[in-house]
Amino acid sequence: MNFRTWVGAALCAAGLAAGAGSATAQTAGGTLVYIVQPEPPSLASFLSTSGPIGLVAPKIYDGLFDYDNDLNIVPALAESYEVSDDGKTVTFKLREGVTWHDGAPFTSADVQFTVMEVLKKVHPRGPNSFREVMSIDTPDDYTAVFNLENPAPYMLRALSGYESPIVPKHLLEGQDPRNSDLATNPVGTGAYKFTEWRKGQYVRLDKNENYWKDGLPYLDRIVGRFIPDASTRTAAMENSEVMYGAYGAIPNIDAVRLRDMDGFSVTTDGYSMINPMALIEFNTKESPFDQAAIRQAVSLAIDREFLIENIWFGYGKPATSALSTNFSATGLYKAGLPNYPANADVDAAIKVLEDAGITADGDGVRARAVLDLIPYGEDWRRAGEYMKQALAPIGIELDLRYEDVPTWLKRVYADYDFQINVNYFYQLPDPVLGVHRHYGSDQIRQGTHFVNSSRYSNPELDALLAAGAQEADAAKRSEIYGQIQEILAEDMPVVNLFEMQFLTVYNDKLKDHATSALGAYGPFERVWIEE
Amino acid sequence: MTRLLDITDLHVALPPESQRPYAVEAMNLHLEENEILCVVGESGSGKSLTARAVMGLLPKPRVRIAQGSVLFQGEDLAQASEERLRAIRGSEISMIFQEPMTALNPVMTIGVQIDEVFRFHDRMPGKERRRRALKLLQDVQLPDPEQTLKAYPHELSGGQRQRAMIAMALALDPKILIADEPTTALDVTTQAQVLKLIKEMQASHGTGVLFITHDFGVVADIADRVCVMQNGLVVETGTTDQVLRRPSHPYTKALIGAVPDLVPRPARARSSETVLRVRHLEKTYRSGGGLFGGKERVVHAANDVTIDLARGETLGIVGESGSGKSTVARCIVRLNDAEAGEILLGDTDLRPLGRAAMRPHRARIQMVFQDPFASLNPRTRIGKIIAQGPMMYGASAEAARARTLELLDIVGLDARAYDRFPHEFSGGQRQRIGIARALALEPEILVADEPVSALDVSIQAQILKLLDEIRDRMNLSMIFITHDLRVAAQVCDRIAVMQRGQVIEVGPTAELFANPTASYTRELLSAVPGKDWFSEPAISSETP
Amino acid sequence: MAFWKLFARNRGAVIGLVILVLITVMAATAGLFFPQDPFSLAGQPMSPPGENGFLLGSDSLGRDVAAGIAHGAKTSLLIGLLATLVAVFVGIVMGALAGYYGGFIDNLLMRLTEMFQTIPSFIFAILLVAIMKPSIESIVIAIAVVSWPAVARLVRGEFLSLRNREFVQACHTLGMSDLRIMLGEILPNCLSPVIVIGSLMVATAILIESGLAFLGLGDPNIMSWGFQIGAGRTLLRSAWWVCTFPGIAILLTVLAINLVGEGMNDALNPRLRERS
Amino acid sequence: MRYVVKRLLQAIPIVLAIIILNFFLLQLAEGDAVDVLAGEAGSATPEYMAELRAKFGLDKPLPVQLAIYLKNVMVLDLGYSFRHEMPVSELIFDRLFATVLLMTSTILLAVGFGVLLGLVAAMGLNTWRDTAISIFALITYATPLFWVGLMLIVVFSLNLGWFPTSGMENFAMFYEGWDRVKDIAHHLVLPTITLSLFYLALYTRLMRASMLEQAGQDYVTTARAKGVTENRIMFVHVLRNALLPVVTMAGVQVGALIGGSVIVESVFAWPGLGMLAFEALFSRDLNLLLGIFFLSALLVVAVNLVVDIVYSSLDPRIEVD
Repeated sequence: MNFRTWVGAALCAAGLAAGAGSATAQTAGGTLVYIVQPEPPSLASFLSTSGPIGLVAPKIYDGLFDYDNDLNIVPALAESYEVSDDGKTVTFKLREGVTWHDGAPFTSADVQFTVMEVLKKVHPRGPNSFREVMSIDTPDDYTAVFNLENPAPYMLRALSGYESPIVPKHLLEGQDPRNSDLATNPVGTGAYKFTEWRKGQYVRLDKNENYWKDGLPYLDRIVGRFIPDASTRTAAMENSEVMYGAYGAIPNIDAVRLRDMDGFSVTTDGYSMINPMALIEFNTKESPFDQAAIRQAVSLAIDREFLIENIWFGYGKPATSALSTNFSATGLYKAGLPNYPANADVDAAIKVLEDAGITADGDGVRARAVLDLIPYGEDWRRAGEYMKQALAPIGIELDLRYEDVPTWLKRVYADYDFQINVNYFYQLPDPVLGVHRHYGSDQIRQGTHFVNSSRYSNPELDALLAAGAQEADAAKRSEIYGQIQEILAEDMPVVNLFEMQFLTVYNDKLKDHATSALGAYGPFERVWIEE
Repeated sequence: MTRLLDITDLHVALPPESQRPYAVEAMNLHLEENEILCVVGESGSGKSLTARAVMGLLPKPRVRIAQGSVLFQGEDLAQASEERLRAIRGSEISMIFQEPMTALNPVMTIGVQIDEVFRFHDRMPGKERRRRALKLLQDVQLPDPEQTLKAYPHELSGGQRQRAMIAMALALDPKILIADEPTTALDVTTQAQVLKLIKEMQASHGTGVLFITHDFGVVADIADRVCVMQNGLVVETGTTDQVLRRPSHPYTKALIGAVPDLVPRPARARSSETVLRVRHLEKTYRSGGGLFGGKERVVHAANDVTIDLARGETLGIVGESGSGKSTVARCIVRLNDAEAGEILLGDTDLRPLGRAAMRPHRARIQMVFQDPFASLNPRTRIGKIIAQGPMMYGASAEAARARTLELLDIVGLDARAYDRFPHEFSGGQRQRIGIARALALEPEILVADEPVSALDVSIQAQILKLLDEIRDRMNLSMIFITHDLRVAAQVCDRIAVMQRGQVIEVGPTAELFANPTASYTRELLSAVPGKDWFSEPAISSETP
Repeated sequence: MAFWKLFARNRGAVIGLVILVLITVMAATAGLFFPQDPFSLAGQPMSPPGENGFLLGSDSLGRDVAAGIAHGAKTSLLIGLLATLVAVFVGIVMGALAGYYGGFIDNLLMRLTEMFQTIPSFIFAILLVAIMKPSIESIVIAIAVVSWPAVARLVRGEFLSLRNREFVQACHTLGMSDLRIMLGEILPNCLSPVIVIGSLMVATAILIESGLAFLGLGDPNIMSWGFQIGAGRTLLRSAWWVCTFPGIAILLTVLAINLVGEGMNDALNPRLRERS
Repeated sequence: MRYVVKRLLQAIPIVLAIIILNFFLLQLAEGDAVDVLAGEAGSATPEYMAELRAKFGLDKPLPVQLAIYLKNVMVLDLGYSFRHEMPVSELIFDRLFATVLLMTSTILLAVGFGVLLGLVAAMGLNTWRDTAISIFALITYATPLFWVGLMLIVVFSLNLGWFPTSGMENFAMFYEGWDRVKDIAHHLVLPTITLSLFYLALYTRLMRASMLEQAGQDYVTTARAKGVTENRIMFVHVLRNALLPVVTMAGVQVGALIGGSVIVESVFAWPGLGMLAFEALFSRDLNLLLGIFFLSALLVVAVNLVVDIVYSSLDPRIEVD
């Protein structure tokens, strides 16, 4: 297999897309008001992958690539790239004539600085995405050569403006990037320039007149509004005060209602890079969930369809493996695994428990535990309440405990003071980026959030994970991940519940907002509003 | 003479749940021009409602005129429209009240309140209204009328407020002035001045005055004619001379008989044993000020007070409000802490004693309070109120009960009172209960702080008699605080007169009344209302 | 008896009392009429009232709204009563000490009271619940903490005026201990206004609980009206009944308690005036 | 002036006590600002988190942290918000306008309408007007705030389209000058109504009771005896006296109002201090939360001062020198 890839085809595709767009006579001008919720802590997307930052920052910062809805690479700051035969050198040809919002020219030095000094050091996922990058050479202003220790095919999926924003070296050099003014006063190369952030109300971005894509963006201005209450967000959408709300800004129940109204639409596009998965984490070091059987029983007793239908109002897909079915495109997903019923199988669950010798006491209770869950909204609370009811018939009695974010994070990831925890993770475009962190022994990192809090440790699995990360051959890789999924379907340190489908609700007047795989985290340069 | 007011067969109906159907029943009364008619009676006699019925100020619809007519210069006010009544009020008939503080609007200046009378009855320019207001204030002898116009009620003294009220009432030279106990809330010297003022104003304007009072002394001083009321009925009407000297109705007789005589009773032998010696007592009150400054006001309530109390005697402390008489009493029973001086009970100085050290001496000095309504805990049964004292000092429940029943008998109450609550008793009965409570600990000294000033005159006499009996029977020594020289004359062996915290004169009652040395004492004595009528031994009354 | 007569004169108060009694009965008999756990997934989710055997409909998980209201009545009343009791107790202690002793103690306690009144109370309640973790206990404590100052001020005022009453002074001259005077003599005489303010506090406590639940700070393991509203608020536009019925329950209860409180005020206060 | 200074001096210990109390209370809460930031960022190493804690000064012993904070507060330096990465004072002052606006309009509306309704009810005692007003007041009081808010949005924003659903300004337009004032006023209507409905009941009831009490006072009889018209008695004599307890109550309510607005701010996305405090609490933004408590305490003190001055202008018996 030849790993040398030119992106001519991709370029071509992009050109076509652009051509197709211009055929329908976009209207230039106008202001897009969209929902950003919650209010972001800062706009430092190079420091934080916090969701609301993602809704704003990628409009300001470009990445080397963008991705279309089929996850094909679309050139952005990099016009093309080339991977050496051994996969250890990746050369990017950068776009010429791009300037930062402050007028300074964009060069390969910015790319080198961003990856080596910023993303690899302070970005939450950067150290993982760029872990194989040893150095970056800049033979000229518009060429950046990444020297890798091992091949890292997944890296090319992590180069979007959301995941790996390219930041201005001249504004950050010599400072601690974590303490820089750039966090609240961002300067990028993107389609929109930062203008104003009124705390508690909105963040306003104005059109970048010198944007490197000719004639873009169409909009004069985009304004991200912060509206704390979900019902009010819906009302604002209905009243056309906002035109776009993604990542569950509009609760599913209202999205369903708006979908059936004139003038509004709902889409699940724009989340394929995120690949969110709802799941249960167990504390595998403590009774009762230290036994695989009881974890399997939990998986068997939960009615995934019910959760999707009644709490997420039909948006979602029952999980059938440790990996999302979205990985079937790359052949990594394995179907037909046991212990992932779409509908509850109480009998099977009880049988598993009985077989493992976990018997009921006089009250019919086999185990008692406290259920924690991610404090990110009402839906999760409903899920917790549902689980309490769903596990009662198999003799697992749950008490619910809802805490605020810091308490919960500390409990689960710092103190390991939990038993069963409902959560969701982004599996991201490659398992190495989003899935490995759950299971590897090296990911038992006390005090670090969203890693292996189950403290599940299996040397056999560790070896497979290591192999899978580096394996370049698709077939072999698929086989390795197959084995991984089989082991996990038995041991179940984490029970995947369902593949989440985030919803974007938008006003029908808003056009071309879903042209990127990044969706709401995309650059929005081609968005326009119909008169 | 013109008849101003003619009340015929007036019935004022009370709400259904009241004790009696009519507050005023079948009243016939008339008022002539240029005369003062006193309507006198005890509490609940209906005298005040009569006044309000005339003014059309009954609290309708619960209390209303049910029958009869009130003819004002031939016009029946009982039938008059609200609009007509309003026109009459303030211009033809006006009224002054008992408590000038609450009767004036606290948030409006005197000037504005006087001005309202003009504004609502007469069209005249603002300048003229102001000129007349100033004139009025001069007429009622208020100092600095200019300043008074701008003053708020709380900035004036009680007497000044009542003068302002009178000015207001007389602003439009009304034909009738109704005065509802206008001097009851005032000190005796102020009362004398205000009465004089009313009389002068009445004489110069030729007004007909309907004067409501409970005090026969006042009646004697001011009235041309008298109307005596009892339980809503007029029992006797006549000229002052007729009614006071030759009362025909037994109730009138009893009332007049109950008025204490200003001539002191005969002196008794004084014991040589002194039970209580108060030496150089000092007490000041501070108000305002505090941590962050502000104007601090210091009142010297007891200034070098020295008095002796002999065994078996009754020492009266008399003075007007603010003289410090109550402060001295409260310091003696250690309700207040004096700052300096000695309170020698036998050989023990009580003043510096702490709570615990004071406790054994508590029982030796007990107190009877002024207000029979406030001095008994409304939530506690009578038996407990009296018995809890002895029980606190170790008496058994049975012993305390027996003692309580005995005391109830002594103070003239039925044994059934034991299980009742205070609100089931009348004022006089409550005062008896208060006395029983004080006696329960078998004290040597009884301090009585205005024990009869809240009571009707007939009840007053009974309580005074009771106190006298008890003193003799239990060999008590008594300190009797009062503002009423008549009362003092009847119960006290010796009297100490206080003014502004100082004892200005002490002496045996008879001597002091006969030859007062201090000018203030003389002033007090001369201000006693009705002194010319009720000092003469010739009065045909059954002495208590 | 006289109290009842006066109370019964106020028609609103009687209506309020009847509603309150009905709610209490409902709370007490919830287990009889709705033997199932109110959290149980009883049937078709989002059933409108009257359909699928749900009298008042079902919520997004198929829980019976009616059962929730019946069982939640217990919690809501309990929270209201407990929080009020705690607040009244603390308020009485603080107010009694301050009013009785005056001076430095009064100054200190009143500054403390003022401090609690200066803190934005609802935020403070949120803070307390967040720190103590949402549970019935923490909600009760938080509500009590923000409610006691009102009682303290009231009781202090009453004590201030009553401590100089002659019947209290009579007790002093008998040599009675402070504690006994406070508890035995003064306190019984200031209970009427405390009862009135307390009754209104129960209503306020129920409202605060629903507000906390709206912000996601309810006890997740115990059915309460606040919980139901919290769970139903996103459904407001699609399934109005989920949140409306508990809202009406709160409204009725608060209304009833207020009416009763007003009735008690009318019945207790003039009597107090007449007696003293 | 001396009075103002005196009152402010008196407030100092209270404000300090509030800061200290809340400082220690917040220490009882699990997790800190760093946990939140790291959690939001998605992932962070313990080393990085330790570094952040050092940066925020969270690694120092508690008494030292408190001492530093208090020292800074003395010079009115409220520190730096951990989460927002900007000075607390800047953050708060951004929101202060919105809070004061909502508070003022709410108090004015609630007190104004409450007084009016109370007056009407008291004047028509025991008539249908009185009953209707009493019932209206009770119902507005007893209805949960968020319910009222959402319903007003549904009716007046969505169905009738009279008012915007939320926010303080129209962000698509960014008005300037008078247009902006009008725009903000337009946005203010629904939140103000919602918040004031709750307090309205209180003032209505208080005003009614106060009117009735004052109507029974002796000076009313005096005024009648003078022949003053009923209207003047009601609107001049009684009203002014009856207002006194209402004014006092308004002062007491301010503290509650700042806190009580959390729900309204949340429902209407009103950028006030209540919501900021709420978010600060849940992100353990200690400096910000303490800053808000500090400022709202000052606000309460200031409003009470104003109330006192208003009171003393209504009641000559109280003197403010």
